[in-house]
Amino acid sequence: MLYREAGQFKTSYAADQALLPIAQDRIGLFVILISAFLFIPAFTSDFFIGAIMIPFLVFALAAVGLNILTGYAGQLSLGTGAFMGVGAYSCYKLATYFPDTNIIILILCSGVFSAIAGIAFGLPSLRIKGLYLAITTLAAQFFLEWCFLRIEWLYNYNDSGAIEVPQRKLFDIAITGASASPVARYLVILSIVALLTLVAANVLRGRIGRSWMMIRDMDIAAELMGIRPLYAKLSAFAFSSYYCGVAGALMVFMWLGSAEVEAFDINHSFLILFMVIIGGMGSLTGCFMGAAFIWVLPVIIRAVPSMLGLDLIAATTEHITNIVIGVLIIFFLIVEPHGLARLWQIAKEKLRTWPFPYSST
Amino acid sequence: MDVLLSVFVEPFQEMLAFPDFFLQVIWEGFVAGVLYSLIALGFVLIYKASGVFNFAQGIMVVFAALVLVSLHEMGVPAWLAVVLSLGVMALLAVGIERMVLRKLVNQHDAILLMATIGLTLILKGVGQLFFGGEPKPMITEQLGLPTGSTDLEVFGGLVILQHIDVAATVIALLMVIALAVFFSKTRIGRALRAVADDHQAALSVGISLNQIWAIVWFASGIVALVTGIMWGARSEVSFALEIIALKALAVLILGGFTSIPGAIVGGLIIGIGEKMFEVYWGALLGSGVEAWFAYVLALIFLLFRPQGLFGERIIERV
Amino acid sequence: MKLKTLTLLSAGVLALGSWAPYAAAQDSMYMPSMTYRTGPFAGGGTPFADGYADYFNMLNERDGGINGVKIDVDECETAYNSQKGIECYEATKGNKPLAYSPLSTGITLALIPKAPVDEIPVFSMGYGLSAAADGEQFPWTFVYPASYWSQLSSILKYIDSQDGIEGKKIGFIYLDAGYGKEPIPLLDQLSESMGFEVAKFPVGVKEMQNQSSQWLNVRKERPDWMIMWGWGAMNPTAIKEAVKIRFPLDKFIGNWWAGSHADLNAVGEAGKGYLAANFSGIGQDFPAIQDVLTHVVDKGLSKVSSRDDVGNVLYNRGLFNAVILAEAVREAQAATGKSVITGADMRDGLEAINLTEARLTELGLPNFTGEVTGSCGDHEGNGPIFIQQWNGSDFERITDLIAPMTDIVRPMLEEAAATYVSDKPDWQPQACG
Amino acid sequence: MSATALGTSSQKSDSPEHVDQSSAPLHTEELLSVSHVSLSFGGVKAITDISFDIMKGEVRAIIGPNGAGKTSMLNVINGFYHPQEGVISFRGKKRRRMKPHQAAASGIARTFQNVALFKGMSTLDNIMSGRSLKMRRGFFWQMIHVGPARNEEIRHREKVEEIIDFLEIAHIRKQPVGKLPYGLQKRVELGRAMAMEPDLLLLDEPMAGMNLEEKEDMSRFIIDLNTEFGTTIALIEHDMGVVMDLADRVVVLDYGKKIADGTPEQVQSSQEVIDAYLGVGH
Repeated sequence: MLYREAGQFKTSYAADQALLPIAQDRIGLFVILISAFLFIPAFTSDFFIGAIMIPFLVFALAAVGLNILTGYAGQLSLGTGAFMGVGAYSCYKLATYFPDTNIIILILCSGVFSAIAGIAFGLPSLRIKGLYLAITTLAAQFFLEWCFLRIEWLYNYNDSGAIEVPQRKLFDIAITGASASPVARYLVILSIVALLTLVAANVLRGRIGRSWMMIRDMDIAAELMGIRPLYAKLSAFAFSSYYCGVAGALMVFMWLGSAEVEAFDINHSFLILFMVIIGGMGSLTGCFMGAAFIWVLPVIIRAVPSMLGLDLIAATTEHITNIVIGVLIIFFLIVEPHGLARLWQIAKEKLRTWPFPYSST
Repeated sequence: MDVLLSVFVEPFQEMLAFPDFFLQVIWEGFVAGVLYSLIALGFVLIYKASGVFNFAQGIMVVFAALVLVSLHEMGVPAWLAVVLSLGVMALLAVGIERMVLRKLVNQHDAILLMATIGLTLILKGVGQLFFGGEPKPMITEQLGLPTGSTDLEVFGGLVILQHIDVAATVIALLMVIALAVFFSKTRIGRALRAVADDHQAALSVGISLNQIWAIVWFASGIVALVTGIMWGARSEVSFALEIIALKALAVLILGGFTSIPGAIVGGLIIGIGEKMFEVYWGALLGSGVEAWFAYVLALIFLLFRPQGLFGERIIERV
Repeated sequence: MKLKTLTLLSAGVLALGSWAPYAAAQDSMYMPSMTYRTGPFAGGGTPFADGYADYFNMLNERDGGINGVKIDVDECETAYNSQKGIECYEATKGNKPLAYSPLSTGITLALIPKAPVDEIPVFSMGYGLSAAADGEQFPWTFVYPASYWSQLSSILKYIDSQDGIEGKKIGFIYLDAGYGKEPIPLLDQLSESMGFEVAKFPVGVKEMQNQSSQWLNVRKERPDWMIMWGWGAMNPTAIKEAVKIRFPLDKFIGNWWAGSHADLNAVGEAGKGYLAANFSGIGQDFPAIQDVLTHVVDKGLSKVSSRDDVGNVLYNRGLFNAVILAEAVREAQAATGKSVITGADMRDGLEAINLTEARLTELGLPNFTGEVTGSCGDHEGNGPIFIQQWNGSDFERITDLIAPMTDIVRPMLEEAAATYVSDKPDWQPQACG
Repeated sequence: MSATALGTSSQKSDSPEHVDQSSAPLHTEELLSVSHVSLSFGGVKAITDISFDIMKGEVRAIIGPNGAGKTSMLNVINGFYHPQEGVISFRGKKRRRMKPHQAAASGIARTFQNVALFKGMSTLDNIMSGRSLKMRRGFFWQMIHVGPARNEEIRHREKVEEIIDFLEIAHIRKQPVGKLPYGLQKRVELGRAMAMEPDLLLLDEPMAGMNLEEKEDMSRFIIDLNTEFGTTIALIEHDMGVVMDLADRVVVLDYGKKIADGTPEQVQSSQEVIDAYLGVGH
């Protein structure tokens, strides 16, 4: 009964076009943001912040990136991991060359490099579509991985071939490096992710976002409406890769602290893809739901047997996680291709008409 | 200038100077190519009949071989293990048709692709859960496959032919012939082709689409088992194979998604091409170029001939 | 309704947030075990993890723990993936772990900077960063009983002892990851000072099972000896390929991670003659391992798939890892007088390691390995190895202990340690007396 | 299409949507001319040496039996196909090769035989998408979405709402188009084309598959669009009654060739057209 839009009349198109036209949704978002910024840092454990919230946010951002490309612009990509890698290695190089520049600025800049890489590997999308394109993104994945391994300049000629995050401070509080506290890192990531998500939501509801969806739904018609496929597809690749790049930089600098090539391998690309599928293609909320789901699921699968007093081998939970995610992917593709986000929406629709199930609009 | 020399002159000089070694490189590439072709073949079978881009073909190869080896480990005689593994692949085919394909009829091809990615995860999880994640040796001798090698003396040097590689080539050839006969001479085979050409037409003459799908998935399960045995015999059965199997996707770009000759020629081009590139040019780039050669070749190829070597030209209609 | 959902949601978050995944009992100590029982490296990860867990469980079963405190071994699956390893670390570091043994150079490298901050020592037994042998620069990292560099120098010494190394061509085939690349600086250095030529053959993680290109290149280069820094599925494939190109196997030496039963069982008779370095004893003929069999394996408390797996190279290696950790716990308990110790106490205990032959015999492991004696400055111990050879069905030890070229290696290690630290302004070394 | 459709046309001339031909303004200014255009696909000729013109402000119909090359002709006009021979000039500018988006930019809009809406988007967004070319604000403004970008969005929204009112589809404004009934989808597609404010609107069988009532509505929209907004319209339609009522001039294609061109009355009486529809001579 509380979730009703009755009585909320829009008096201007501006109000009708707002991101969240329904008041309850606005309140809900506000509550979520307040708890994310104040409640979680104040009341939860380091384990929760460091091992659950931080990875969740990083993956959610990467999922936003992939969803822009796959869910909104309709270009399937299997190279997300590599584009994240471009962001991470660029950020590492930038941090080497500009040790005094604020690390947050560097992280935001590093996305530009992966955007460039995205454009380069997006070029074939002009001539080829769908599954074929997926294979060119595989080319990007393997070629870039090889670059991360072979071009020693990228990791400053370290013998180990790994990039290690230096310590950097913001207002005299360490936010990267081993001594940065989880809460500090969490707050930085949360701010960046919240900001970039807002930007994505804005772009997606405007002219450019619409042009991507036009290309996705019917590229020929889009072209006949005056959309230049070149521009639309490449801008989607660039924008999406920017997000992936920033997510990659955040992953290494704010979460892992160091990384080798394997951190950006194909399995990683798939992981993000699963988040997008399960969360819901073409939905920003879905990115967060998918990331939360895929990230928390193994934690739960690990925890449940031990709560029940069963002793499962670590590897077994890994296998079970694989199976569960696989089954869920197929389940969602069959039952609800728009994933958790659509289920949530349906639930909200139900709420709207509750307790009169047949009075729907 | 030096760079130009080392790219355009020296590799060829080397090929001429050591022709026996050059032949060995070609042969190694050829055998690897045969195995890529086999994976691509299983893929083409499915794509032709059901329009599904089966990402799980690679893991099916691992899974089939793993079932076979594990059964033998449990004490099942080799021949019975082969029969039982085929049974498992048949069950798998029926299961996939019932639980996945039937529910996803007429969906967008990207959705079907993603469903097979889900399938990959399931097979990987199930395979590791039941048979363990560690690599296992293939039961080469128990299956009556040859081991050992023969030396060919050519150009005053040696070309070493592994018997298992020769056997793999012969078996692959036999399998292609068998498939060709199956498609052109048997009733089911003709039905399969009808389905590939036109689903509606096939339905109207009373062919059950569901049966056909289960049959092609089973057929590609057989191909997967054979591939798994061959590959396993060359190294061992392990999940690491899954990544290498992805190269079959590049093969498909070269050969076209629906062409069996394309899969074979594409596989050989990639197999031989990457070996030569790695051995003669790899050092210039710091080696390891095999990891991406296939995909980059496919990408370049796509830009010039998107329909593949044997595919039909695509004309778009409004 | 919406608000109720939100309240529920927040309550859920709160519950999750305050939930610690592991409840530490008072009478036990937490010992994380980073394992990989899945993926292409599971062949090596599985026996190692079994040996590691079984030894601690044997102490728990036989002695009721170490000085009355049980050791709680908790496995976390890394799949030999650095990122997953860090995830494991982050997820478990709150449980007051005594030490981490990542069994992966990549994970070790990632944990080295974290160790001093979280005050949990990293024990990378015979892997990881060679430079960590310098205890002054790396107070929190240990590489007993030898670093990769020491090992490589011993292997080269062995080659030199066979038919002289000067003027020879040594092929180095390695896993193209942090692990495989680690010894290259020393190899380059020694090739100059010892006068041999080096040819390198990297094997990508994804190409492990498809090494024919590398071995074609080996055939092209015609090295006199081959040294392998391999792991997982790479090893059997490499040995098979070597057989294919007729490379003499008795001139092919694997490092101590490239010479296990898991690798050679897959090759079988064809692998006869293959050499490998090792530092831990082979077989079940040690009292301590007999105790493991009676107290753990026969009671069904072990994860080994068959009783015969106990005693193979990697099982014993994992067991030896646990032996050193247990010994460090004892040292720490003795030094502090506490029965439940912390990570920082454990660090001191690891530095105080003194595994003499007499002590090894006391522990039920006579002649199992060389003596391991640590100190504040020396975090690698003495570091001798022996060479073993595959006879077609089992490994046989064929040499005495070969000491590393400490005089050459140690200064290089110290230099590398200084380089590592140089670009880290906040790094905290320790001063040793 | 059958000859009966031709025969029934005169009976329908008093239907409500009928507009008196004589009252239409005289169209003299040439908007588009097609001269000697030929198009073939790998040896198969789709269009052979066709020439005709479209005058500003008129409703021009293109008719012909199935496979006559009508849709191909539209595809040539808006740049989707590139003819091997011939020249097209639009507003006096000659061209041979042109990309579809360039055609759109020069003022040619289009609907499709099989509805080509953006199925994942709402009615509102579909019609808004027609405004794409008219929106200018770049990436930066789009990202922050306040000030200029927002004002622009609102300005266009007002235009789109006018179209929504005109087409009487306000009630489905926020619904995803994929689930709408066919007739409404056709209407939304027309709205999307209208949103482009084109000089020339190409309608490919706008009434295919509609019932009589829907056809009447659609005819009304087309006439209003032509008379009120002054949009030049070229349409392909099989229903001869509709064609005869709506069109100022008709061009008839058969087997990729032009066989007649003129007012509906002239075309109707052409022996060649009657033969083509009755199948005489083939």
